[in-house]
Amino acid sequence: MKTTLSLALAVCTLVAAAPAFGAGGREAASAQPATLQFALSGNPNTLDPHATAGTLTFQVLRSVYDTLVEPDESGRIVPALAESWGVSADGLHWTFHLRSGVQFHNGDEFTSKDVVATFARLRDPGRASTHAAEFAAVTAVEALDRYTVQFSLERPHAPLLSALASGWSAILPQRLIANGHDFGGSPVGTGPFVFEQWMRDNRITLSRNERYWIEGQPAVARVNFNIITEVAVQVQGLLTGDLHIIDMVGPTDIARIERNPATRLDTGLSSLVMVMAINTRRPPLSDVRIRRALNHAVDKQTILDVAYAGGRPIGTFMDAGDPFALDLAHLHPHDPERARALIREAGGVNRVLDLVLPQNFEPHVRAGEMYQQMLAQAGIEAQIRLVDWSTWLSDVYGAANFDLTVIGHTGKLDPDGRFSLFETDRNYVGWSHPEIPRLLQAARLESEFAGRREYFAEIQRLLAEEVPFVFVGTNYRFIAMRETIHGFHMDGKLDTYDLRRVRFR
Amino acid sequence: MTAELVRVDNVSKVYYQAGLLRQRARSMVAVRNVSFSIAANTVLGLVGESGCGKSTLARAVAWLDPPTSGRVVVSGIDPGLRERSQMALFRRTVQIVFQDPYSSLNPRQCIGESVAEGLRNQGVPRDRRRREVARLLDMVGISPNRASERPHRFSGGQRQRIVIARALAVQPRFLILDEPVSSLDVSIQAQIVNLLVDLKRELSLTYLFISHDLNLIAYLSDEIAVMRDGTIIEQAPAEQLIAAPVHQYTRALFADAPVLPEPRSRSS
Amino acid sequence: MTRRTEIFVRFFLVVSVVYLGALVVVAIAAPHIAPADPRMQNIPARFTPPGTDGFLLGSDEFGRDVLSRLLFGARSALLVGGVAVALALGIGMVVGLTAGLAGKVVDSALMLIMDAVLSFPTVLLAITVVSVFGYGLPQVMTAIGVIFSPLFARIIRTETLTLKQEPFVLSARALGTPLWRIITVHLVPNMLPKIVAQCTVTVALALVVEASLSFLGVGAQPPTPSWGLMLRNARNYLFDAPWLALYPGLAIGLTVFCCNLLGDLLGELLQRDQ
Amino acid sequence: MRGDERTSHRAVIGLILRRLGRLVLTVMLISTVVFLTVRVIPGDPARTIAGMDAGEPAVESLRIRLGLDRPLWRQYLGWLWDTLRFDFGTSFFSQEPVLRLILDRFPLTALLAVASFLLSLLVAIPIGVIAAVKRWTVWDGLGLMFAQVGMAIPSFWLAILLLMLFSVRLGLLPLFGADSVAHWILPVVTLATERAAVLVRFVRASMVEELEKEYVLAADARGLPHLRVRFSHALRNALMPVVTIAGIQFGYLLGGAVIVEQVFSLPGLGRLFLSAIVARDFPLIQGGVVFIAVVFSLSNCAADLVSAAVNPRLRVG
Repeated sequence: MKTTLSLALAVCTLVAAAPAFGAGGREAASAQPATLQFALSGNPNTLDPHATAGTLTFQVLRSVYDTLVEPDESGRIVPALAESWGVSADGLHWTFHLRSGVQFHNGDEFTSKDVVATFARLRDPGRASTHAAEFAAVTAVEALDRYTVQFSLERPHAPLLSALASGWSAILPQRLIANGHDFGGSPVGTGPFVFEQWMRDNRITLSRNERYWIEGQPAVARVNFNIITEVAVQVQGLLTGDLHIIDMVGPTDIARIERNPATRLDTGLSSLVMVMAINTRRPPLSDVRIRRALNHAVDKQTILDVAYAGGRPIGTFMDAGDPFALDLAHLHPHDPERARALIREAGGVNRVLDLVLPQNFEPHVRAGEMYQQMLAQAGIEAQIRLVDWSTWLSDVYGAANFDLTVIGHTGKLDPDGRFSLFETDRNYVGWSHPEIPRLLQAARLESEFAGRREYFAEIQRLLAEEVPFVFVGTNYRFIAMRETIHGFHMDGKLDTYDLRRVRFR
Repeated sequence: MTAELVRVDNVSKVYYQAGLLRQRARSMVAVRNVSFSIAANTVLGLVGESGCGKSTLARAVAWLDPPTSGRVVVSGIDPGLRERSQMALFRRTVQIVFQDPYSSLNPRQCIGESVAEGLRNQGVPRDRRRREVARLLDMVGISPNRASERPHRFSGGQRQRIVIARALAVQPRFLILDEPVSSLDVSIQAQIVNLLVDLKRELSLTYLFISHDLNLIAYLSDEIAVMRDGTIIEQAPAEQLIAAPVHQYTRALFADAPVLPEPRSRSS
Repeated sequence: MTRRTEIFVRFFLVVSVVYLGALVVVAIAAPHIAPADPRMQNIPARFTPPGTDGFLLGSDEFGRDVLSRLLFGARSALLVGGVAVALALGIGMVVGLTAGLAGKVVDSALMLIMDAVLSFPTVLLAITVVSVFGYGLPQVMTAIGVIFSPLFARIIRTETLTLKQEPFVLSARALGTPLWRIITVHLVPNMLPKIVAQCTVTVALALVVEASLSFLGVGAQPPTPSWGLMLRNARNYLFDAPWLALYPGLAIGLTVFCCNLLGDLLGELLQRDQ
Repeated sequence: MRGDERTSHRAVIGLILRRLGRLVLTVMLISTVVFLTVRVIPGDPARTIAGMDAGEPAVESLRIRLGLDRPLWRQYLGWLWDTLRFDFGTSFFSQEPVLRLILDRFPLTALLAVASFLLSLLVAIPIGVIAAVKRWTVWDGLGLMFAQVGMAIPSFWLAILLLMLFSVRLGLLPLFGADSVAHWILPVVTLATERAAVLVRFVRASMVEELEKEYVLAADARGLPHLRVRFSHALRNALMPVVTIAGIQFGYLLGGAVIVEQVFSLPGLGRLFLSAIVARDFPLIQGGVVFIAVVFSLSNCAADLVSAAVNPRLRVG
């Protein structure tokens, strides 16, 4: 008993004293470390860009591979391995002029045959790449000469350029593709860093590509992607100086990082659309009045602040920072009174709703707990059911076995990627609108920004009025780093990190 | 002599030590081709060193550990036929008393319950059961007032009396007594033996009396069988066997008596 | 054993019985003694430190009262412990008695299955089972019950094998006592001390496994007040709200401590009685 | 003498063969059950790999590539045939051979288990022995109290506390990673605490039993030096049962490692297996199950052999 008591006391003092440290911590040994210590929030499944849809894979591969084109800091598509490109007048032929003198990490020179081989691999039905569908409109990829490649399409397809800028369009060396090289375990590209070692569930090590095609880049000699799944460990690692950049920051850690003179918080809007999805097939949720009531019942800003560490509310299916986004949040303000009135008008919700939460995303689980309470205040009873990610994907997203579920839809370089979900009602919320296929088709054929914007705005209005979701908001994306780090950039839409210009100062 | 009550025919008991996966089954013959018969109202004494298969034979005859081969017929009842009615009848006819009075009674049952067990199995109503228990306890010299006490309150000799009362409750005709007194003090032994003799006379019982104590066997038995290594090597009327043992082993056994060292082991 | 140690044993016996008794009372009376609704969120009052604004043990990330959640958590804990052990005992009883009474082949087959269950780390097995049947306390209870049943099956089998050779069981058979009565009157009552001791120890084990599963996020469903779940959530706020990790940790520790202690002391006392 | 040796050799070989036979049956049983259950779990690996954005045709072609379109019995027979040839297939997700993935992680988990087992023995034997020798004294009370407290602290809680104290507060030990001895200290201590607590009770009980045996009492009566009797004779005999449970302990450590690996970010088998379950990586789950069951059974078997070697009485049986 005595032992327990003293132990309890020790625990108390230890825990109570905890907030005191962190401020000082240990400073990294030298002022100019050779290795960038980056915290990755999980272990990638594979490093083969054609074998997965996992963000973690592309967060690493962004530094190992290049794409023909890439998004710049503002999200505009700019040249990368392709120096320039052009589209035929009918929109059916895209010609890319490749950069010369670029070398793969294994010494091979980068030419048009690598591009042809890469897209042949990506589109190979036997490989079943998860992103092959984005190139469904492509009929052929041909090398016109050593440094020219032509993509032929069966119909004009404006989103092609965005697809080519995405991580899964990384260019692999033809010779190794022919050899059947294990890209999943040891990637070889033209990117700024050379893959060295992957100790699974522990870390991935990259070293500087001395022959990178941008002069003077990258700046750091090595990058360690340390795989750390616990938020608390990432934050403490940053505060002690063991980590230089971390990508997980909990709601309560923000103040501590901002207070600390040695650390800095890089805040920006993410490209996520946080929603509570509504299964519109199931009564009474098929009634738009009930769906509007749900939107009124939810206090979006509080959810964003408490569950997602802050963000900007949205009113339709588009992230708040997107150039195509329409601000429609005012359509459904937080108003429990109105929610109750609408429910009464629609005849009430006379059953317990099945609120499914993906167990491995703690922010969504937190949000779900809050939704439950907010719905209760509007007179709707919901029962929480936690499922793991695989079950969520197949049972909820695939088989639509849910009433309500909480999820964030990831960013797309082009709005087409977002709205094509509603082309038919065979999506998980079971909703579409007869106008949508027409609007989407028109937008695909249109290449001017202003014109596309009109079509997309129309779609956004339809979504905002019919509310197949409770549109919540776009959360802030926090990257915390040591004060000494400069030149870090994040591709917001792709959720990947550009480490080429990172320097210690 | 009177009619034969118990008939044991070619009884053998083999133990297999076979596991699910063991290639060769190892077998151990504990009792080999034993035959004997016991006339009604007589005592057959079975004598032998520890480990010779006496207790195994006792359990086989009582059909608790049925024999691997051979037949047992008591009063015309053959439990080997596996007929329900025959079995029930057999259980009423044959009873067994073990050596260790301490483990012969369920420590969590009061002795009245223990004695009444056989009656309960026969569906005797409660009040008649109680009267019967009182009578049985009285018969073996235990005060019926103590029927509600647990076994740990009784001495070894008292417990063995209770065990005997329990066995007699179903009014058996044949009692197997497997070393019933060998774990008791000498003075108590005599009391129990006398009780057994009295009961045999009063209730016209037949005994298979197993012991390693030659004096006791000689005192009680009408006929004596000598067992060694699982077989009966010699069987004869008591006086004849004591006076003129045929077998070498029997001679040695009786020559060494009464110093037959036998540890108190329950297994043989 | 001296008088002093006798007092020592009795003292701890009383302590653990009193604690566990209090726990049962708390679990039953939770709605009446809890100062607040354990699920009621109060966002403006998030992370209130212990002892302020009417939050005796502070408030959590949604401003819920930690004390109330702790008191209601006793319900989940006892429910998990009780149901899991009852299930384990039930399965173990059937399997153990069957294995002990039936022949060698049945015995070997049953024990093979039990060994197969035992030959897998508890937590991993529990996670697999829970993945099949879905997350939540009922599933966790079932999983734990099934996984711990070999512990009981083995004890009961061994006891059965010993007891069925005891003269009092043999003579009961000679008296023609039916099997069900032999089991209920002669076998089970005589293995009770060992079973009881195993029960309390298993309650403790079940609590730890439930807490571990909830900690890994596959156990209790929010907003169920469960100690393991409270700990899981607390690990995100270790530096800002350490009390969130402290109290549920202590609650689990103390309960497990008392269950184990009770099991040990009961085992000791019952052994001495024999 | 020679004959004796030969029979004892034969007995040992027989024991090994019996254990191996049992092992094969156990593993077959477990893996068959697991094979069926993972396919019953709601959750489709093809969907999980494809992610939210993939359309149904993409998922379907993935399913074909992974062989999930075949009827269940054909999948089962194929898997059985492969397993019998020690081919555990390739992971659905990383497309690497399952065996390589497992063997990559196993050394770490094994080292963790062995180190914490040794540490727990190192702590538990002295405490258990002292508690037994000084039975019903303050020392005994302290020893038992250690055992109770050790078992009562949930290991993940202890892990977090240790991490906060030594890595964050005092900065003595690293916060993450698995490259040096320093990374190992906290996980090993965490795992060892719980096991040591269990072992203390075991050692104490076994030692108490031994001390009450006649030879110790006789030696005491003959006036042999107190301590020598206790330590040379009783201890050796008392530790015999400890060896027999060593195998089981090792198995528990493998299981306990899941949580510790999670908290300390260690790249071990437990985490691999956990993520395989969550992701529905069927080949990896099945391979992992077979592997863990085999390791567990082998360590049990090894423990049996060791105790048979130490204790000649067991050999014959």
